[in-house]
Amino acid sequence: MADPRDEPSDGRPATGAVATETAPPPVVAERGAPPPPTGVLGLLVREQSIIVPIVAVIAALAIGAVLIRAQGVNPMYAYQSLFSYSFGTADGLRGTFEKMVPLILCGLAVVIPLRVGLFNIGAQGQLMSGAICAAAAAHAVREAPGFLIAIIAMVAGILGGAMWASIAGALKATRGVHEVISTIMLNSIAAGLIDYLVNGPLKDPTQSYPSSYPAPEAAQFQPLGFVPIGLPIALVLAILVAWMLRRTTLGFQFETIGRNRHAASYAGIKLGGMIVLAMAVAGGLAGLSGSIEYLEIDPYRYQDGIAGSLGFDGITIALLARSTPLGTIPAALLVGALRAGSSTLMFNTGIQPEIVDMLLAITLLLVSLPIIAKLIFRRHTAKSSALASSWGS
Amino acid sequence: GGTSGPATGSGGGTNTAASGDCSSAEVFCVGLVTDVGKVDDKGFNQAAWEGVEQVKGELGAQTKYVETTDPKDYAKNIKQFTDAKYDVIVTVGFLMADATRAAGKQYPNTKFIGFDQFQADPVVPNVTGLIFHEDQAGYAAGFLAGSMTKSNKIGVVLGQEIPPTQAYAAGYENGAKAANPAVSVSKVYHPAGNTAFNDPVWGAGEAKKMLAQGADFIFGAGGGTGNGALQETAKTSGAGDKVFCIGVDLDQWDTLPAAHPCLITSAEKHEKDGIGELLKQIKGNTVKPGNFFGTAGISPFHDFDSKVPADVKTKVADVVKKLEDGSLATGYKP
Amino acid sequence: MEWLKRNQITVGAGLVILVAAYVFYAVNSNVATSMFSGAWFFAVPLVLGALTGVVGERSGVVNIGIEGQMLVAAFAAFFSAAATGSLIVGVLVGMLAGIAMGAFLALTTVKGLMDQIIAGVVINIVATGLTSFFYRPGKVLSANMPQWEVPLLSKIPLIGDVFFQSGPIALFALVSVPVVHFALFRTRWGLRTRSIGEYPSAADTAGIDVIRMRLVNVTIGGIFAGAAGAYLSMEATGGFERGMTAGRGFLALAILIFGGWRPLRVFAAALFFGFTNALASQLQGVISIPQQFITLLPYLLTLIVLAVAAGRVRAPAAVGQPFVKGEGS
Amino acid sequence: MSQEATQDTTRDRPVEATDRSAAPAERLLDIEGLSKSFGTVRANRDINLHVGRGEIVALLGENGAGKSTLVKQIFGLIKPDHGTITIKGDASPIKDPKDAIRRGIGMVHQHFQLVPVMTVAENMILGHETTSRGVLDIEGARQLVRELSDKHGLKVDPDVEVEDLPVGTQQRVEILKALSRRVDLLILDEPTAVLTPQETDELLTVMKELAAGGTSIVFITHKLREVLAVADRVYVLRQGGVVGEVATADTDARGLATMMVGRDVVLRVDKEEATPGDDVLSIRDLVVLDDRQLRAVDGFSLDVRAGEIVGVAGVEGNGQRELVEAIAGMRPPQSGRIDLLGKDITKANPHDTHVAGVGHIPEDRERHGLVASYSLADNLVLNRFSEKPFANGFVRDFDEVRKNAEALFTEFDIRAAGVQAMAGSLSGGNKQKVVVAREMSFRPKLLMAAQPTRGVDVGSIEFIHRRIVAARDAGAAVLLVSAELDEVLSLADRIAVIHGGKVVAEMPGKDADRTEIGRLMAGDH
Ligand SMILES: Nc1ncnc2c1ncn2[C@@H]1O[C@H](COP(=O)(O)OP(=O)(O)OP(=O)(O)O)[C@@H](O)[C@H]1O
Ligand SMILES: Nc1ncnc2c1ncn2[C@@H]1O[C@H](COP(=O)(O)OP(=O)(O)OP(=O)(O)O)[C@@H](O)[C@H]1O
Ligand SMILES: [Mg+2]
Ligand SMILES: [Mg+2]
Repeated sequence: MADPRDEPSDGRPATGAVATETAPPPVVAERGAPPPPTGVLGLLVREQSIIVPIVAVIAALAIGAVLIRAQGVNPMYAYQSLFSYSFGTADGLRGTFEKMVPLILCGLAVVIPLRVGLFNIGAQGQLMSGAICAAAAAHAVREAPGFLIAIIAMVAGILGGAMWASIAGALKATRGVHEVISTIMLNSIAAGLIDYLVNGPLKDPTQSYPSSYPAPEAAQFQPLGFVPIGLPIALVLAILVAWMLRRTTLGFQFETIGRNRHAASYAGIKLGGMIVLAMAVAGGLAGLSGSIEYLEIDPYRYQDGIAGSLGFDGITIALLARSTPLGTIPAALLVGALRAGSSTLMFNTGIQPEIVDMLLAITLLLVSLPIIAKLIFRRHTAKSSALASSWGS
Repeated sequence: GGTSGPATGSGGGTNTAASGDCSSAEVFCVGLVTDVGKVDDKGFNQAAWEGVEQVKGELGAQTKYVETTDPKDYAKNIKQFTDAKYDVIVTVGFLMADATRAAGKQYPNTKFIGFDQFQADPVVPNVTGLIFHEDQAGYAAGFLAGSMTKSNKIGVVLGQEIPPTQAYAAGYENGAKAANPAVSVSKVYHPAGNTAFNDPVWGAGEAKKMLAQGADFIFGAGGGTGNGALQETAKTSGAGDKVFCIGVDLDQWDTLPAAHPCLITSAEKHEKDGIGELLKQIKGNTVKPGNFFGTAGISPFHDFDSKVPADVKTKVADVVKKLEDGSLATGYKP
Repeated sequence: MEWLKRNQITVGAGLVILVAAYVFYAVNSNVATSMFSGAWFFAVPLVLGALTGVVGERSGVVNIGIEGQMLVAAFAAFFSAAATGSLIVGVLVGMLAGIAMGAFLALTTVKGLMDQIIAGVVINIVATGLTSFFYRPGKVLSANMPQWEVPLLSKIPLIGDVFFQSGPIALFALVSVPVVHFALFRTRWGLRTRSIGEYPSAADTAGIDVIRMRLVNVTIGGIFAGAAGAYLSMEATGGFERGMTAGRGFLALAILIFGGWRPLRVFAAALFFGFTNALASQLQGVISIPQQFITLLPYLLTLIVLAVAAGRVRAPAAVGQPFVKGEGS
Repeated sequence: MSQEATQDTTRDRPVEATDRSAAPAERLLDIEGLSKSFGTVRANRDINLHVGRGEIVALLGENGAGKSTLVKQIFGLIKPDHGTITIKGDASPIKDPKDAIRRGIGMVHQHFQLVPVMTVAENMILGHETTSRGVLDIEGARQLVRELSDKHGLKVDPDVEVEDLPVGTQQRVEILKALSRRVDLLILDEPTAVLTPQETDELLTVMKELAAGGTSIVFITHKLREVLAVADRVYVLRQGGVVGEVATADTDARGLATMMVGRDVVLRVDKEEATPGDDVLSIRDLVVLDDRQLRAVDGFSLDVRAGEIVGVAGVEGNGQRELVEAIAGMRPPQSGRIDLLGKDITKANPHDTHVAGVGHIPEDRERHGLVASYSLADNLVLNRFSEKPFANGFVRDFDEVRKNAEALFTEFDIRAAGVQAMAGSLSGGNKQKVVVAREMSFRPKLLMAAQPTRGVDVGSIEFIHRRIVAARDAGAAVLLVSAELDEVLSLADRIAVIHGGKVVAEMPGKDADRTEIGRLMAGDH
């Protein structure tokens, strides 16, 4: 079947850059882009993928200030109480970090499939599967040494999430079922199955409210000061994923499929297998974040609300990070800090916590609309690649 | 609108003009942490906050609330108030039980009211659980429905299947059967998920279906989801004449005006009164640790007073009384 | 005739289902009617939401902001109706809100060249924030939405009860499906719309203003999501609740894909989903498996149907890709 | 069915050069001082050009010389930076394609501008639809297609979806579409790149008829034979500027090629007699289904020996694409057998065939051959990224990748900013060189080249041809699949004519008869 999403398949050549036999080869690096400036400006232009988000955040805070002022609150005071809590107190810092962990991991769970051209709306269900598998495994081996239980729970979480995501991957690869539908459906199915489990086989009878058995005390993660153990794990994984995508043959295969799947299959890359694998890796990360929530966060049980809206937050994070693995770290830091500080904000000023959503939305808007980059860098604006173009495949 | 009404939106947490220093002995400060949700949720968060506001004047209290957006923040949100040296902290919802007990142990000089939190032994001396028997409220409502149904079919639309909804449902069913053994009760739970208690459209759809299949009493017990069922019932033809609905948790006559056409009563836990009573006890230093059992029953009939036959009224009142004194069991086993 | 031949499977399956529905109706008319009504009641916002998707994505713009579009519309519809005391104003404002959100999507992506998925996510977040932030409790509608009976048609057994005795927005949805289908496949607008969603540079060279057409379509397409929102807060219930869309926008998205970007199939897919949903709640407490399993039914069946039968659907080829004049060819 | 349509119209219509060189009076198109830059690339610089009524003017130039850019401005697709375009005396700027169409300009674009999932009739009326009471008049559109088909002798079925048509027929649809409105000036941007010799002749005849009827034509092509056959005058572009203008009567192929490239080009391939060795590829009774599950390859058998070039000649759509994909492992055959050096590779996947020693220059380099957003370096190891030395196990070795690229860069004379330049930024010819370099660099046992010089300018064609011969001389078996009869004739040691998915004739390449092969390709055997 012709696939006009790629270049027209009529086999005609596309326009290329000038390259004549006589003239010296002209510069064709960026088709038609002006020569990159040098010096400080050059540095700024080259680093615009960092500068633009920073400016966007500042601009978003400024717009948010108007909203806050409209509530009759001094915006400076509001921001000060928010951030001085999130960053300036041990409690707040720990809260920020704790929130970062699942955000990074779920962000990665969206980033990786995006590279392959898949849109994973299912991090939510994958996280839940991971968490419940961790809970089940931890309970099964509850007599083991704490350290071992924690490892087993994490592995179980990874497997649980990976398995859940691979269902969507396999349906895509073998039956062509659009991953957006399958992951939405799988989210609901996970919710139902887990609801059964925590009301039935995995229910802790000492609890009136349906919840799993708690993680054995020895296996619970105790923070190192204000740094939760999940944080280094998440950071390391973000770096690993970045390394994997950039430097390994696996990453190359993912990337190739995402950019031109016809060329990928021509080059001998097995599309189906890679699609399942990418989803599995993504699901594994989401699942791991589920098991970390289980091991690290009070009440150390699987209970409703353990997943919150983390799976969907993962999408926000991935987009804020412009679908780069390392970008999820600052994105998660921002979101984590805003979320952690929102109750202090409410306590001190009465501003509703929804303000955080508004700030995020504005930030995302400003990061993604090429406006800021255009304003600052004019014609040196770097092109960002479209995520949405994978939709139709 | 209801009584004092929750903070009208933006103003948010603070509801006192003068904010004195809570650490001083003269200033009596009451803080409230909601379960995930807001103080205008027409449900238990709202009931709890209204309970606080109701006695605020009487006790000369300074009050404030923080709304929880993520269950993982319970402890953190409680800490906002302990850090500010509040005298009493009300935490809403069974999910906060663990966090409340932990905070209680950590801050022995602060009093805690754990709304809907059963305190198992060993009790924490400064934590009092405010407990209601949903099954009793459900039983009374079911008894009323069972006594009045003409079609012998009644229905209940619930949120997610968790102990309180189970208790309501079981009480409702048993109460109805006790009044009228021929009655058949259809009940439906919302599928699990984030929206189980906040899906009015689903609730409305289920109510519509039950009504079409002949039910003439719809009990909506599941937050926003249940409210949808009530609203749908209020819209059907014959609402208030042949078809009735029953609210839940608090007197929904006050919180859900849209249901007035059919809202004959609500299966009410007297939450506001319970909170008020406990706050007064704390102020008067008569509070006891452990569990404080609030009363549950049904709300006034309001406009429907004339539509409820006198004999039914007496029977229902009798049932409520017997439930209260323990001489009548609802048959619900948690 | 030609058409019948091409669609024999669809038509055949449709007939089988219709016959089965009437057999069910003959066995227990009460339950059958209520279940099918319940299915349609549930399907209305899905159909409308998906129609917004159809119009937008057929024009080449991905819309994952349907959820937010619906939520804002539900909010705007209810509160304007409550404030003015006029239902008509409410419905119109709801539709306008849908259109406004559509315009946002159109401007940011078509004009601003923002990534379409991101724009959709922004809409969803903004919608949650705005509607929650500005929510005020205690408002009521002055009256209920009317129930309309379509003359003659409403007298048909089963079908009449299910489809032709309902509120105005449900009827609007019912009418919109064939209208949009017809417009898409039989009119000039439809031909052009499909061309800009499939291969915009071809449309461009044929003298069609791709940018303008995308702007207009995506904007106007918001009317359906707007209607869906008004349906939720005014017709299906009588009030607005925070987050009351409860994921229906995402379901609409799934239905859109399930229905292969074709209005009639979208309608069928939504009804299928609505029916499995009605079936699931009808079975609760009747058969002796935990209700948690029964409530999974709609999701599971959808997955199975997709896997077995209709997995491969073809998206409009240019969906998701911004069009920049002069770069296309 | 479309198959028949092709056959039906591939009658051999000789193209005779008519003498219409007497300069026509009216200037239909007059371009003065036209310049256009994309960033730093000056695609057009100060171009002056005119076309008279009923005149056929050819534009020649290497890939990227600025031909398409020039005509896009005439059609209003892009706006000039400087200069004026005057059409029939009207010098007002051309706002957009709509405006151009209104002013009597029709264009067949270098890339198809047809909506693949719509029918021919729908495509034909897109943009100027007629409706009756709001409903599209599809019957009228069908009628229009039939009338136009008859009038110009280009047969197409109005109700087939465009994506189901062979490319040649799609091109016909494009031409008819351009002619479906009143056209005074017809622009044809490389319309013959995908046509068979017969189809090309057919088109050239239509062009001449149109010109005789007073339509002016701007014609872009890389094939000098065509220019000489129909054009009255030729403009040669290099690096965006006009470097020469000449009447066809005053020049020949060699002269034109020299003007284009700026040096002498060898148009004939010099090669030694082949010294074939053992069988490398052996295909028996192969059956392969196409995307519509029809038997595109239907009982195909062929052997290719080491050190020889076997050319598969045939009209496009006779199973060549499926044949090549089957050998490459991209499309599982239905039945039959493929052996490579005695090893069964019938069921192999692309990775296996690559490992077995098949180098494959795919027909569609944009789609299969390259990842446009990857660097040259990455593209040059696209199917070897996991092999040593480009990866150590799991981890890629960028140094080796770069070294490999740098070596091939010089060896294959790839013109680009450097090995880190994005493949998408290269000209067509250089893109093809990248693919050729990659597929030859691992010394394949079998080199399979599908349409290796399609849309590539003469300079690059010369280079690629030389490399293919060099690979043969180094002992590779070469399977050349080309719709370009000239290419097959000049390269192949042995020619197999494919029709209907099977070999209908085999002959030595040396004294093969062009007309005879053309006849066989058209199904006359
Ligand atoms: N939209 C564009 N943006 C940037 N550069 C462009 C664009 N279109 C064309 N170019 C550049 O302008 C130059 C002229 O391109 P053009 O397509 O006119 O060449 P051409 O002569 O038609 O080549 P070919 O024979 O390969 O079709 C090339 O260097 C090309 O890369
Ligand atoms: N990068 C990708 N993004 C999204 N989906 C993909 C991607 N690559 C492959 N797929 C999907 O995975 C499935 C298997 O791919 P594969 O290409 O083998 O199938 P196919 O039927 O041969 O597809 P086609 O004929 O369109 O090339 C298909 O449903 C395809 O749409
Ligand atoms: Mg394929
Ligand atoms: Mg060109």
